[in-house]
Parts: sequence; C-alpha cells; structure tokens
Amino acid sequence: MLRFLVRRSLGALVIIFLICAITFFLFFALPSEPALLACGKNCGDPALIEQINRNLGLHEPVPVQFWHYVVGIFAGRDMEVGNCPAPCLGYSFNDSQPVWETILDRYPTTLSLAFGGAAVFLVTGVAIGMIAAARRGTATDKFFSSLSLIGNSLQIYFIGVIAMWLFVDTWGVFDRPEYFPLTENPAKWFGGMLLPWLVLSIIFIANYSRMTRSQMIEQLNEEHVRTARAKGMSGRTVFFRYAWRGAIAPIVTIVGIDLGSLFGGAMITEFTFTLHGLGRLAVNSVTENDLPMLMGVMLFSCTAIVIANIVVDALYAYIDPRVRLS
Amino acid sequence: MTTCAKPEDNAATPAGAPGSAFLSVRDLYVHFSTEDGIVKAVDGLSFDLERGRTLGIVGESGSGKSVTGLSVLGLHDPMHTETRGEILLDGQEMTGAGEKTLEKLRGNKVAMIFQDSLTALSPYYTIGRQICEPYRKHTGASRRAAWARAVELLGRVGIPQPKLRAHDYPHQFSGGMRQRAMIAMALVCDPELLIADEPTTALDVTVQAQILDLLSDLQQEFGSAIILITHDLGVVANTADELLVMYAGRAVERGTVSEVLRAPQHPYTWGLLTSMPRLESDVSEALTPIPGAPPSLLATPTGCPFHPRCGYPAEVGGTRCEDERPLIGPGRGSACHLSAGQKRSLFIEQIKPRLG
Amino acid sequence: MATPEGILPSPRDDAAPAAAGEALLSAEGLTKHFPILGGFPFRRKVGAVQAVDGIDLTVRAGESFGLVGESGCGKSTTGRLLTRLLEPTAGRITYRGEDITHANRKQLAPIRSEIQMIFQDPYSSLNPRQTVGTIISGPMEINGLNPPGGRERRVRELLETVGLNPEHYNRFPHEFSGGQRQRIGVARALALEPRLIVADEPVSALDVSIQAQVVNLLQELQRELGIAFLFIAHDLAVVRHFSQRVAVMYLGKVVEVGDRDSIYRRPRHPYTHALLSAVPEAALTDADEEGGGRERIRLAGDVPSPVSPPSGCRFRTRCWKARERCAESEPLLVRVAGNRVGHLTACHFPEDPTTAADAREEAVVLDPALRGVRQPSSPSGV
Amino acid sequence: MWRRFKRDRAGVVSAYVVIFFFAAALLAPVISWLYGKNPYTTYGIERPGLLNEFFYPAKPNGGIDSEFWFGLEPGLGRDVFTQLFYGMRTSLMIATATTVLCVVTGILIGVTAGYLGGRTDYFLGRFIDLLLAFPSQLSFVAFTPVVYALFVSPEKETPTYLRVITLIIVMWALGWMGLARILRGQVLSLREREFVEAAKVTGASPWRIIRKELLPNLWTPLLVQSTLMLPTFVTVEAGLSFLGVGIIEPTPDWGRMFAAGARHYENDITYMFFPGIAMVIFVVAFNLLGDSVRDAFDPKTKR
Amino acid sequence: SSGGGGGGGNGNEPPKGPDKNRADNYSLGTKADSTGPAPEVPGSKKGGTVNVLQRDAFTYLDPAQIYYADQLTVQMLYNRSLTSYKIDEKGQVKLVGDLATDTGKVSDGGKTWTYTLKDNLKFEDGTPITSADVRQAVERLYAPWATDGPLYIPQWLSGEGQEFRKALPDGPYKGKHLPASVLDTPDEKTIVFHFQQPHADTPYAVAMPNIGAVPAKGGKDTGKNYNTRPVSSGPYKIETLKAGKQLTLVRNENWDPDSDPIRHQYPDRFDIRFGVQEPDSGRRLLADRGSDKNAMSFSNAVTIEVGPSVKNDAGTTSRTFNEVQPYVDYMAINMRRIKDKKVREALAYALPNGQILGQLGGPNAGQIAGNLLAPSLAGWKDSDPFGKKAKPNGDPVKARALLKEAGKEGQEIVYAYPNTTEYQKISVVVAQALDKAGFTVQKKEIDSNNYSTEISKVNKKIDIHRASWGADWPVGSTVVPPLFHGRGVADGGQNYWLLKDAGVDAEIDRIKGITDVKTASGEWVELSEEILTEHVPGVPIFYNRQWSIWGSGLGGVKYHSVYGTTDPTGVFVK
Ligand SMILES: Nc1ncnc2c1ncn2[C@@H]1O[C@H](COP(=O)(O)OP(=O)(O)OP(=O)(O)O)[C@@H](O)[C@H]1O
Ligand SMILES: Nc1ncnc2c1ncn2[C@@H]1O[C@H](COP(=O)(O)OP(=O)(O)OP(=O)(O)O)[C@@H](O)[C@H]1O
Ligand SMILES: [Mg+2]
Ligand SMILES: [Mg+2]
Repeated sequence: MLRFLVRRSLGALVIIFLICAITFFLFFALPSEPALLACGKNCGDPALIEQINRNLGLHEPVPVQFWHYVVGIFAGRDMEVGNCPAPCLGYSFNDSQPVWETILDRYPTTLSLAFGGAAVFLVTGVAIGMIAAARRGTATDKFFSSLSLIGNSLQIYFIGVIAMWLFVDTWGVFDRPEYFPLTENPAKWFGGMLLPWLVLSIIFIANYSRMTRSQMIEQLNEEHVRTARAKGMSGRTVFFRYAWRGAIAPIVTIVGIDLGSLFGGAMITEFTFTLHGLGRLAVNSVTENDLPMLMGVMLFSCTAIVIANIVVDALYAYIDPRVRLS
Repeated sequence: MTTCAKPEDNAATPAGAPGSAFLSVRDLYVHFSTEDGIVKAVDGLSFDLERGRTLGIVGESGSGKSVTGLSVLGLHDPMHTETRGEILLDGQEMTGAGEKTLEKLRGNKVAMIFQDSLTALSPYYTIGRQICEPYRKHTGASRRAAWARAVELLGRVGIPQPKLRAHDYPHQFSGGMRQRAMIAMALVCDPELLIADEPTTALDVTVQAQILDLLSDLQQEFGSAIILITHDLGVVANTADELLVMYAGRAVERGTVSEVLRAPQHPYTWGLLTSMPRLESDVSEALTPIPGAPPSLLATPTGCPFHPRCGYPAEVGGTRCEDERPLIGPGRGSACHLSAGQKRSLFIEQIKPRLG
Repeated sequence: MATPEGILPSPRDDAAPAAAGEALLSAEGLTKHFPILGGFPFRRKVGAVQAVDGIDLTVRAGESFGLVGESGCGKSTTGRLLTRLLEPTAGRITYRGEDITHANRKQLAPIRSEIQMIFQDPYSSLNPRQTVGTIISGPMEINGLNPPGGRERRVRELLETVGLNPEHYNRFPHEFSGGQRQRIGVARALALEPRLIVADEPVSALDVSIQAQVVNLLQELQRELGIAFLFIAHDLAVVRHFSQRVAVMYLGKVVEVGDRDSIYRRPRHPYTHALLSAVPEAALTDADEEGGGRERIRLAGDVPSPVSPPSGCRFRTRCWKARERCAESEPLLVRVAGNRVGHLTACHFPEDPTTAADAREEAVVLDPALRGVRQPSSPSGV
Repeated sequence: MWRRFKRDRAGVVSAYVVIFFFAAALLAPVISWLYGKNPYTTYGIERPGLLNEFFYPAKPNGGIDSEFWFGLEPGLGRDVFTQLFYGMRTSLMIATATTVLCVVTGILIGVTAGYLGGRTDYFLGRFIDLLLAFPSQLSFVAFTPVVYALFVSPEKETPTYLRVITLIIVMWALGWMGLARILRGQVLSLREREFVEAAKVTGASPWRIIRKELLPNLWTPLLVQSTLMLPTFVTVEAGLSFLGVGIIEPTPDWGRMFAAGARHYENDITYMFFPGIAMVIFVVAFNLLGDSVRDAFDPKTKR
Repeated sequence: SSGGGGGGGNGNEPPKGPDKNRADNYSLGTKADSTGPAPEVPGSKKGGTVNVLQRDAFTYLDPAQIYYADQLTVQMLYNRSLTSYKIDEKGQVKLVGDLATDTGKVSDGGKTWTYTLKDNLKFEDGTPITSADVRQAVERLYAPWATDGPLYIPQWLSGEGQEFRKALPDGPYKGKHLPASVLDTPDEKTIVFHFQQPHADTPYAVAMPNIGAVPAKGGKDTGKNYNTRPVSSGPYKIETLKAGKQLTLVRNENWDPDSDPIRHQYPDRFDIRFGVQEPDSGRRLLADRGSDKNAMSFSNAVTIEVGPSVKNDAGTTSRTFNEVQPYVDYMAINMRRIKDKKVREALAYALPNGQILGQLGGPNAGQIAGNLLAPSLAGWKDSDPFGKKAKPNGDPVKARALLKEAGKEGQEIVYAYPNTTEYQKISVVVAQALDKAGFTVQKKEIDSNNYSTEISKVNKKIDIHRASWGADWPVGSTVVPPLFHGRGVADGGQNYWLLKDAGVDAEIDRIKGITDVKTASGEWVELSEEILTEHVPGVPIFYNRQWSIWGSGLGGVKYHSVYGTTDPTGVFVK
C-alpha cells in the first residue's frame, strides 16, 4: 500500500508536470496575443504591445518563461508587480491579482459545489438505482429509471434557469444561490448552495442510478448474497451491506472521475447560478487569454483529478480484497 | 422418531397431528421456469423430522436435495420459482411466511450450510465478520462478544490459529477451510434445525469426523434437528438416524438408516450401494454405476421416473412402471411397484452378495 | 526441506505394475508461500502462509497419483503450482524432462493442452456468463481441435459421458446442482484429451452412482489413452480405487508416499494411520456392524497453522508418539526399514504396520472439544 | 438471450423507438422531399410577416401551422420540422461513431490494463490520468482552428466533413477514459476469479481470455455506460459547437437546436419543445433499451 | 428625429420615445454649469443600498487604466476628473468642470490649457486635493504598466505612440516630474498643460477618468497595485473588493456636494455583484422581487431572452430605457484584397443590415446605420449612401449589376466572423445575401477569443468581417483618425479596412490642427462621409442600442449617452 502510494504519487507528479509543461507550451505558443487584451484602444501601437509583453514577462522565450514559472511555484519569484512568495503562480494578466490567492478564494465555492453536488447525486442516484434494482422489471423500475434519464437528457443551463425562475423568482422557496463561507454561517452556506447542488446533480443522477441498478441486480443474484439471507440478515442488511458492497467498485470509479472534474470547476452551473468557482475562472481566463490564471486553474484541477483517481484506485483494494495492489 | 410421511396423492389423511413433528414437509413442489421449459426440481416431496434427530438425504446429484433445503428457508426467488406445498417448522408455516418472519428464523432457528463454499461466502468481508453478523443480529451480542464467539467457533471447526485467520478473506482459505467457516457460520446461533448440504465433502476424513462430532454435539446440547444432505453413505451411516433417498425430485425410499442401508427396498438404493467403492474392495474391479443417464427434470419419465434405468420392470410386469407412478407410504417404505417380497428376495439374492 | 534422499523413487525402483511409464511431471523442492498482508491503512507483509513447503513428487505417464491429506495442507496449491497457475516461491517443475518452472505463456503453449485441471470449487471455476456448451467447447477452440462431427457433437458426447443431459448444452452454470457443476468441470478437462489431469476433488460432490460412473470413466481414459492423473481427494476409498500411487500430505509437506497397497495396508506414518482410521464406512451388513467398526483415531491438540508450522516434524504437535527428537530435527522422506521399495515415510518413529494399532490405543488422546460427546463404541479394536 | 429480450415489453418498445429515431435520421432527405421544405431556407426572413420585431415567430405556438408543422426557428426563420430530422441525422451519426470509438478504445485499454496488470496497468493508468486531467477541452478549442488551418486553405470554407471528423476525434479523445477506468476496475477483480484460471489452464491467450471470459462479464458496465454515452455525446457536441469545435450553422444539428431552444424557452417554448421532447424520448428509450439488453445478457435474470 | 428610421428587416416598429442621443444634445457647459450642487432629483431620498448586477468583473478600478464603458460608469461614483458630462433629465449633455472650475482656458493657439481646481475638494481621508495630485494622476500614466487607459494627454504632452514614456520612464515614482514647460502646477489650485500641438478636444480629453486626482503624498499611490484600492474623490469610496466577485461602495463623508455639479449621494451603498449573465439580470430585474427591487445594472442589457416579456409588460415602461449608444457596427472590407471599388460597392448594397440586426434582437438591439459615425457625434449628419434604410435587407439587384459592371461575377469573398451562436446565424444571412448578389462566399469562423487579434492583422486572408467602434468623446476626432489614418495600418490597429490613402491622411492631419471644436466636428463628419462614398472601406450596419431595466425600488436612473450605459450618479432608493 505504501509502495502503491509512493509509486502513484510519483506518477502523479510526473503527470502534473507533463500537463503543466504541455499546456504552458501550447497556450503560450498559441497565435493568440494576450497583450492585445491589455491595450485598451491603443493596440495599433507596436511599441505599446512590446511594452505590455515586457510587463507580462512574455518577451522571453517560452522555455525560459516556463522555467521561471516552475521555479516560482517552489521558490517564489520577483515579478514586475512585486515579490510573489512561493507557491507563486504569477499574477493575472487581466486584473493583476495574484493567481494563487484568487484560486484559493474561489476554491471553497468549487469544493462546496463539488462535494455537496456529489453528495446529492450519489445519494439520489444510488437510491433510485437501488429502488429500481429491488423492483426490477416492474413499472416502478421503469418509472424511476426514466425519471433519472429525463433529468439527464435536459441540461443544467436549462433546468437551472427554470429552477431559478420557479423556485427563486416565482415561489421563493429557495434562497437565491450564493456562496457563503461554510465556516462563517453553515445555515446560509447550505441555503445558498442547495439549489445548485440539486440542479447539478440532476444530470449526474442517471449515470449513478443505472450503474447502481445493474450492478445491484448482478450482485443480488450472487450466491453469497443468498447466504447472507440464509443467515437471517434482514432484507435491508442484505441489500445495503452485502449486495451493495459488491456493486460499489464501478460506482466509485465514476465518482472519482466526476468529482475530479467537478474539483476543476462546474462551469455551466457556476454561470447559471452566478457562483464564483474555478469553472468560471477557467472560462474567463480562456476568453481573456489570461495565461497565468489559466495555468493556475489547470494546475489545481489536474491535481484534483489525479488525486481523485489515486484515491479511487486505493479504494479498490479495500472494496474488493481480492484485488491486489501493486 | 418415526419418519412418517403420507402418500403424495393422499393429502386427506394426516399422518399425525400437524405440528407434532418439528419439521414437516408436505407435498413440496419446486419448479423453475427456464429457457427450455419448466424444471421440476422437487416434485412432490414429503417428510418429517423430530427434534434431536438427524435426517440423512442421499440421492442422485441433481435430484433436488439442495433445492429442498433452500425451500425450507424460503430462499428461492419467488419471481422465478414456483414453490407449492407445505413446510411446517415447529408449527409455523414457512412457504407463505413473510420475509420478516423468515428473517427472524433464518440463521437462528434454522441454519443452512451451503454446498459451494467459495461462492457462498462474501468475498468482501472477513470470515470472522461473516460469522459474527448473524450472532449479533439474533442474540444482540456486542461486537466484541460476537467476535469472540466467531473465533471460538472457527477453533471448534478446526481452523488453526482462529484468532488470526478470522481476519482473512474467503479467497485466502483453502476449500476445506472455507467449508468449515461456512459450518461455523451456520452453527453460531445454535440452530434448532440445521440443514447441512454436503458439509464435509471438501474435508479430509479426520476433520470430517471432527465436524460430524461437532454436529452431534450440537444435537445433544440443544436437541437440534439436522438434515444432512450428503453423498457419503459412510457419513450417513455413522451420523443419521433416518434416511431419505431421493431421485428426480421425489423421495424413493425412506426409513431408519440401518433399515435403508441394510435392507434397502428400492432398486435405486441398491444401485447406490453397489456402486460405492470401499476400502476393502478389490481395486482391480471396476465400480458398478447404475446404468443409463440421470433423468431430465424437464421431461421426467412417466410413471416411475427410475424405470428407464431399472433392471426390474419385467419383474413388476406389464408397463406398470412406465405408466403408473409408484407411491411411497408413510414410515418405512419405498416408491416401487415391486412387491415387498420381491424386494426382499431380490436384495438378498442379487444385491447383498455384491456388497460383500 | 527436501534432501537428496527425499527425492521420490525413480521409475527404476518402482515396482508398481500399473504405472510403468516414465516421469511425466515432477516437482523438486516445490514451495509456495503466500504473503499475509495486514495493518491499516498501509498493508504490509506481516507473515507468510507456507502453503506448500518443499515437496518432491513425480507423476509418471499413464499413472494415477493420489494426493490426500488434511484439508488446508496445500493440495490445491500444489495442483495449481504444477499447472503453473501459481508462480512457485522456490523449487523446480519439469514436464517430460523440460524445466517449466518459469516458462512463460508462449513456452507453455504447446503443453497447455496436455495438462488439464479440474477445479475443486466447481461453480467459481465456471464462467457465469457462458453456457455449458461454450465452457466445454472453449478448450477445443483454443487448441484448434476439430473433432469429427463438429465440436458441438463432441460436447454433447462429453456431457453424456459425465452423466449430464446433452440438452443442458445451452444452460448456464447457475442452473445446475453442485454435482452437475462438478461434472461440467470434468467434461471441460476431458475435452482436450490431455496427458495429465490435475483433478482437485473431481468427484467429491457426486453421488456414489455418478461418482462410480465418473471414476470408471477416468479409469478407462487412463487405461486406454494413457492419461495420467494427479488425483486430489478426501475420499480414501475412491483414491484407493483409482490411484496406483498415493502421497499423503500434512501441512505443506509430503509425509508418506508409496504405492496403493503399501500405503493402505502397511501405513507407516502416524498421520496416515489416523486418516485411514477415520474413514466412515456404511455398515451395510451385519458383519460390518459387529466387527467392522474400526477404531477411529482422534487427533488431539490444536491444528497447527501453516503460518508458523511447528519445528521439526510438523505432525508432532498432534502425534501420540512425539518425542524430543521430533521437535528438533525434521524427519526426511525416506524408505524406512520394513517398507517396500518406493514407499517413503517422513517419520522418526514410524509405526510398525502390525503392532501400531495396539501402541496407538493408549496414546489416543481425545480432543477436549469432543470429549464426552460420542465415545468410541468399544475399544475392542482390531 | 434474444428470447429473454423479447419478453421484456419495455425493452421491445424502446427498441422500436430507437429504431424509429435512427430510421428517421437516415431518411431525413426523403422526409424533407415528401414534406416539401428544406432545413436551409430562411423562410422567416424571406417572407415578411412570419417573424416579429424580435425575430420570433409571429404566429402563436412558435409559428406552427399547416405549412410549418413544427413551427419556425426564431431568428433565421427556418423550418423546424426538417431541421429536426436533418439535425438528428448529423447528431446521431457523430454520436454513434464517437460512441463506437470510445467503447472500443475503452475496452481495449481498460481491459488490457486491468488484465495484464503490473507495469502495463501502471502506464496505461497514468496515460488515462493524463488525459483525464489534461485540459483537453480548452486545448481543442484552441487548436482546432490551427488544425483546420493546416488542412484548409485560409481562403476556403472548412468543409463539413472535416468538422465532423474533427468533432468525432475530439469527443473520442475526451470520452473514453471513464469507461476504460471502470472496466479496468472490474477486470482487476474478475481476473482473480477461478474461471480465468480455468481458461488459462486450457492455454487460452490473454486476448481470448479478455474476449471470451472477461467481456461477457463486463456487459453490465459496458452497456450502461455506452448507452448513456451516446445521448451525452449529442449534447456534448452541442456544447462544443458553442466553443467553436463543433458543427456550425447552417448544418442542422440536433444538440445545437436543443441548446438554442433552451435559450429561447421563455418566448418560444415550441422551438424547444420538439427537439427537447425528441431528445428526452430518445435518451429514455435508448437507455431503457440498454438496461433491457443488459438484463437479457444476464443469464440470471429471468422473466 | 434625425437618427430615427432604421427598423428591422420586416418593417417592425422601432422603439418609441425621444431619441436622446443626438448631436445637438451636446454642448460645453459654462462655469455656472460647473458649480455644484447638482440639481435635486425629484422624489429622491437618502439611504438604502443599491444592488448592481454586472456581467463582467471590473478589471480595473484604477482610473489610469479604465477605458471600457462599465468601468467608466462605476468610476463616476468614486473618481472625479477635471471635467465631466452633466446630463439632465431631458438627456441634454453638457461637458462641465468637475474637479476644475470650468472646461478649461485655452491659450497659445490651442496648445496651452489651464485648469483651476475648485475649493473644498478632498480625498476620502480628508486630505485636500491639490494640483500636485492631478499632476500625480497624469504622470503615473508614464509608468510602464499604464497601458490600458486612454493616453491622449500624455501623448499630447510628450509625444506620439510610446515615445512619451521616455519623458518620464518610471512615472512619478522615483521623485522625478515632468518639467514645468510640459506640465505646470504653478500653485495648489492650478494645473497647466503645454501640448506640443494644439488640441481643441482637450476639455473632452480631460474628462477621461485618468485625468483626475491621485494622492501624491502619503504613499497611497502604489503604482500598479493602486488598482485594488484607489482613493476616492467622489461621493462614494470603496469598502471592499473581492476581485472578480463583488465590489461595495459606501458613502465618502469627505465629499462635498457643493463642489460637484453632477453627482448625488443618495444611497448609503452600492453593492455590485459580478458574473450575472445578461439573461439572468434581465430576468431578475423583470421579476422585481426581494433585493432585486433595488437592483440595477450599469451595462447589462435586456437581451432577447427577456426582451419580449419586458416589452409586453406595461409595468416596466417606467423602469426601462432603450437608447442609441455611441457604438457603430460595420462590416469592414479588406481594401488590399478587394481592390475594385465597384465590388466593394456591390458588397455594400448586398449586405442585409436588417437581417443581421435581427439575429441580435432586432430593432430593440440596434438601429440600421447609414454611415460610419454614430449619431451622437457632434455635427453628425444623417446620410445613407447605400440606401440601407430603404432596403434594410440589401439590394441584390443593384449589387449584382455593379458586380457585373466590374466583371467580377462570382467573385469569391472570404467572410470572417467570430464563432458565437449569434454570429453563426448572422453568417447565414450574410452568405445568403451575398450569394443572391452573385458573390461566392467562403465563410471562415474565427475563435471568438482571438477574433479581434485576427481581424487586426495586416496580412489577414479575409475580405470582409464585422467590427465596431465607439467614440471616446462625442467628437469625430476619436473616430476618424484611428479608423482611417494610414498609420493605423498595423497589426493590432483599428484601420481594419487597411485604407492607406495619402489624401485621407493629409485631410485628417489638417482637421486635427483646427482649434475650434465645433468646426472640427463638422469637418470630421464630412471627411467620414467622403471616405465612405469615395473609398467604400466598409459598410455601416447598425448603431447599437442600450436597453436597460432596473428594479421598481430605484429612482433617478437615467441614460448616460456618452458612455452608453446607465448613469448611477443620481440613483436613489425609493
Ligand atoms: N435456478 C435454477 N434454474 C433452473 N434449474 C435449476 C436451478 N437450480 C437448480 N436447478 C435444477 O434443479 C435440479 C435440482 O437441483 P439441486 O441443486 O437441488 O440438486 P442436488 O440434489 O442438490 O444435487 P447435488 O447433489 O449435485 O448438489 C437440478 O437438476 C438443477 O439443474
Ligand atoms: N491466495 C491465498 N492467499 C493466502 N493464503 C492462501 C491462498 N490460497 C491458499 N492459501 C492458504 O494455503 C493453505 C493451503 O491451501 P490449499 O488450498 O492448497 O489447501 P488444500 O490442501 O487444497 O485444502 P482443501 O482440501 O481444504 O481444499 C491454506 O492454509 C490456505 O489458507
Ligand atoms: Mg446440491
Ligand atoms: Mg483444495
């Protein structure tokens, strides 16, 4: 296990470095010109563009810039705007804010959204899947399966808007979505995130409910589940402990992937509900050619994804003792 | 005491007041619907069992022994299985009972040892935990007490270093150890009825002996009734009180162990006995299995299901064996059209010598 | 550990008439230790199950070699090692003179069809998503066998041979009873007409009639096709009936090996004695009832664990003859005085085949767990 | 299996619905010819009076009438009916191709990694991680124009087939990793099962074990994932077309239609209704079909 | 009205109401106009919080860097420049002195401009605002980081392009200052600009937010980092800024209403939230519930998602406006590739303005343009050389004829557009119309992030593309030179048509030299008309409109016709 973690962490570092390098070279070598977005209406002036490029540190060759970037992460660096302590991800091209702090400022929102949403779609999806599995082949099964699928076939930007219109603007049953720090006011935090969670989960639920349903059906037919029944375990225990345990592995896999990607920001949800998380930051940094911010967001999200996957793989061995970790 | 049963077609005559026997199975039919048609796994089976007694069930492989066991616990999936008939456990009807009632009985009053121990154990939980669970549920014991009980039982079924091995997962156990774990799991609540489906097939004889002793220990202590499903006639001979011989989903012979083994009445039983290898027998001689192939449960032969493989339809005469289904009476008896005299003389003349 | 003397009898010494073939598959010092992982959250190796610990054995062409022993003593592991499903921790496996200990899949390919295995747990060795037909015809397909009349016909034949209905062709494993599943496994192993079958309890779940049928079938195969068997079983009567030579294992070691008669009639190792004495027999005749009740030796003491086997002789903790020496030095598997050629025993104080029973009687200690449960009917004895 | 499937009524109905969708997509030109309109003509802005000042259909219900059965598209005023069928044609073709590619890749990589284990697993696993974590969507958005520039003269329109191929490749590169990881996880525990050993003993090659022994046991995640994948690709494709990597106007596209409809729902619910309902029906039917096929493949579920 | 007409392609009604954005609405205010306090807004009350919903976060709060409408709007609340625009309820716009007592005194043939600061001007911390602070504000524009804001004043003072920075390479931060011959502060209240050339536009140029006051002393000016916390000279000061998320402004107690002719200080605070998409803000303001009752937006417009509902809801008429903005959308023609004027004319006739506008929301979103200058420019004259108002959907017949004349039938046109939903649709109508006129269209979509970069490349392989421009102040001098002067032919320049004509250049230089704004204005308009008809460098498509809505709880919301946004200076909570 320790060996596994060490090996995987090393792999993760390599991956993160690779992604970092590739993205850096791709985006910094792209024919887009960030300077043009920081020149207001003065862009016709090549001298100004050069000036801006110097200000942004873009005048150096890309490998040198990359070197500075990497060094900055570990040792901090002196920048035109001032000293940037480690871990230094630079300053936004756009509003000159330190990238690291901006991301740290947005991350709680993203984490809240990801974890809360995941909790909702996991619980709901798995519950629906279990109901469907327990009553497989019946109308209940088809009804719940269809229900979750209808959710899936609609899109966040649509359901989100409708939900806001109905639940916030028309009936006022929910608070207007907004992020409040959990540490300051848990109740407000919950109230502010509830609607985004619900809407975010709608498109995920189908995947979980269907995966759960089919895995559960498979597991319920296993002989060892029959043994559990023969032991007098209650229907619930059999269902939730024995069958569920065997059904869990692929579900954990998708949770890992989904959570990983949510950690990188739920773009559409954030836009729909006017939340300020990494997703919005990512989109804005792309549209504004804000390369340091883009790199920063990317670094965060790819780290999250890689970690999520390591956790999933480590979990496999606990979920199924037959799996050997190496 | 008495292994009494009534003829299948004679439901009107109760053989003793209901509930007099601890377990009484009446006219049990278990049918599976499959791609190819209806599999009549159990086709009209009746038997009774008293407390403190052991009923051995032997018979053709695939003759419905395990299915019968499962029916007693109500473990068939009702969606795919048609179960008819009456199973009374201590006066309680099991076939129609609700899941809740059954849950309380299973693992507690009735326990079952499954045949296929690797697949019957959950691969996800440690052996210890799997044994603990029914104990905690049925006795309300604490986690620690239950664990201690599990370790104790593992020790009793002969698992070395039970404390350590209780933490193992089934795939880390050898076949025999799994089976013993399975047995420990069934015994953990000192059940009043134990259905042991080939409990010792994967065990070496010394351990087997130990297990069988353990079972009788249980019986002595708690007056439990045991249904011992096995192929090993030796085990039956040493352990069971009564014996039921099954063929194609039906009982073909029943009686006390010594009655059936020493004076068997049914040609199938004769076949079984003669095909058994013995430690003293001559190895150069091939074993003598019953000729022919086991019947298809999809289309069981008409009349006596054994008639295509039986050597004696001629003795019965006519086509009676093909047409008429022989009945088995209550108590000692066999489902065969041969007359009692014929049975006796045929056994003594033709079969007994071969048993040597 | 195996010593030079411990190596099994070479074919030259062998006097058994039935197995006149040369060594087909042999193992030297074969060892398998499973690591035990423990601890949370970081599982580390905390010990090893010494499932098989340096055994030597040879299966000769065309013979049936029986392997009996305590459950958990490493029989299945041995079978798996010999079929190269497990990577041995140490030791050497040779097949027809060729070292296959570490052969890879490509190198093994030509002999894969020659060594087959029947698995102990029939159900888990059957793919739940394949029909019986697919399961049995699979090996033929893999090895490009095209029996006359097509594979399906062959499968149906095989099904019939093992006493299954050919109409079961399209059924799935879970629809079968335990015994039927086991027969599917047998049919699968037979499909390739191999030279050697490692049969791990192939008949244990069968009723005696089918068992007889299968044993007869195997015997026929052995006789007519010269198929050799490594026959792992608990039913000593069946082993005796089917195997020309028998090895007795205890806790990862072979404790006694020899030809059938000599093992069953003149066992020298106390454990073999105990085994033979414990065979339950149906009292079919009055004679059985009266005189046939052989005395059952009950082994006392805790079953030692393969994780930390006892020093010296592994059986000593339960042996009625154990003395200091047993704890100090490990007995070698040798031909002890009084044994026939080829009968090897690993015991410092082997039983005298004739007087052993008497000596045994006093030494029998009842397992405390079983005390008072069911006394042996009468110690009158043999 | 077939018989088991036929007994599942919901499954059969779903199958018909799905077949209907694919047939309608294939026959779009025929439908359009019979109906006498095409999806490209901007009826609304060519004929005054069909659209109002906001360029929404002037008639109620999104301009449904005997001429335009499903009404008109806001803005350009094209015929929704033919657009929908042509759109389904584009979307289903792309989504199906992508799904097939993803499933095949997912199986190949996932099962290989899981089955071979060891170093292969490690590196394939890291490769998957890399792709999962890589900001591929952004990169594609950034680089598709560069790629187009490589293949297409800067003065010529990018041909639609190139867009289709690019889109398929992009979605393929984005989409197979999840399935691969799930399969890998499943195989990790399957390969320890005894029947795999049994196959090994008979000399089965890893390839055969994967195909014959493991795959049948992977039907469940495979079907569940792939049936969900196909409709998802329809919407992903719409999303990508907003980001500039997709099928663009005037090629009709179902996913894009739905997204556009969702935008205009307040003022022209009809425009969202038909593509939306079609989408819901398709997604539900396709997935129920997937479930039914799964059930049919499972020998233990009987009806 | 002069700017009226227009209308969509289908003869639909244009938005009603008087058109405030007309050239004759603009004038220079007198000294009297420049004295405070600002006239009371009828019904106004003090107190309350105004919630502001904005789509994009403000990139800059530092007045030195502000150039875009939304930031121009918000800075009015905390920043004062030398002059500012005073807009009355009728929409009359007067340029008046803000920090300065009037719009400036000119001397030296238009080269020297003198401004006197009003009394009682204070920063938020109570320190008085002196001419040194104004000098600070100007001199910091010389620092290398000050690249985003308008650079008219430093360039006029010290040289064109980036040349000027050499005069003070580090800005005022290393203790150096511009010599008095360039920028003079003879006393605490006077500031004198000595330009290299005469600049009649100076009163407008000093209305840009970066010609205001930045504390020279006390280390408050932290250079580039001043951006996060600029010191207020206006009625509100920054309370908190959560970058990218939220900005709150609270009363500045040190602001003296009597010194300010423009601004009020009614609400207690402004709570500005960023990231609210336009359809969202539209829906919320339309729904008018809870805290949204007191909400408005500076620059978010009513989009077509909610447009019809807003229009159909009679209750909203009192809380909306729909006005023409000083921005023109046009289709630029690459004159280096389409050299034949006839072909360009054919293009001009062929383009379907009405249909294009239709995809963006129709007449509510804009007004069909006849020429390249917005109606709000001083001296603007209505003209329609290509008959766009009569035939908003183009004149394919005439276009075809012209093309035939030129012998270029089937002429291939590479049409580039940003790859967004709307412009994809627009590409359909454009291609269709050009097709009808006998062109062969090659549509090239360009990633919208890179669109502006791509179209401003000199060697672009594009024949026509959409672009737009807005005046910095309502005089043609901020439109014609950057768009048409040959100097603008550079990568990144706004001379998208790549027009390089000696005659035009000379004419531009000539008009620049005119010292009277009024004359110059007229000349700019004439020049632009001439360029359009003589050179046909592009095709005017439409003038943008701003359609705003605010919550029913607010009063005093009006249109800021120079910035094209909602003016918050007189807003109060009812
Ligand atoms: N789920 C099922 N579907 C269809 N047929 C079944 C099913 N389960 C069991 N059967 C059939 O029912 C018959 C009885 O099975 P059962 O398991 O009771 O046999 P058994 O007597 O226990 O045999 P064995 O000694 O071999 O275990 C067999 O022929 C078997 O094929
Ligand atoms: N994968 C494994 N991991 C750890 N221990 C194992 C594993 N497989 C087997 N063992 C251990 O190895 C020992 C020998 O097992 P094996 O299966 O060979 O016994 P066996 O002789 O076949 O017994 P039985 O007759 O009961 O089947 C047992 O103690 C078992 O627990
Ligand atoms: Mg059975
Ligand atoms: Mg074994």
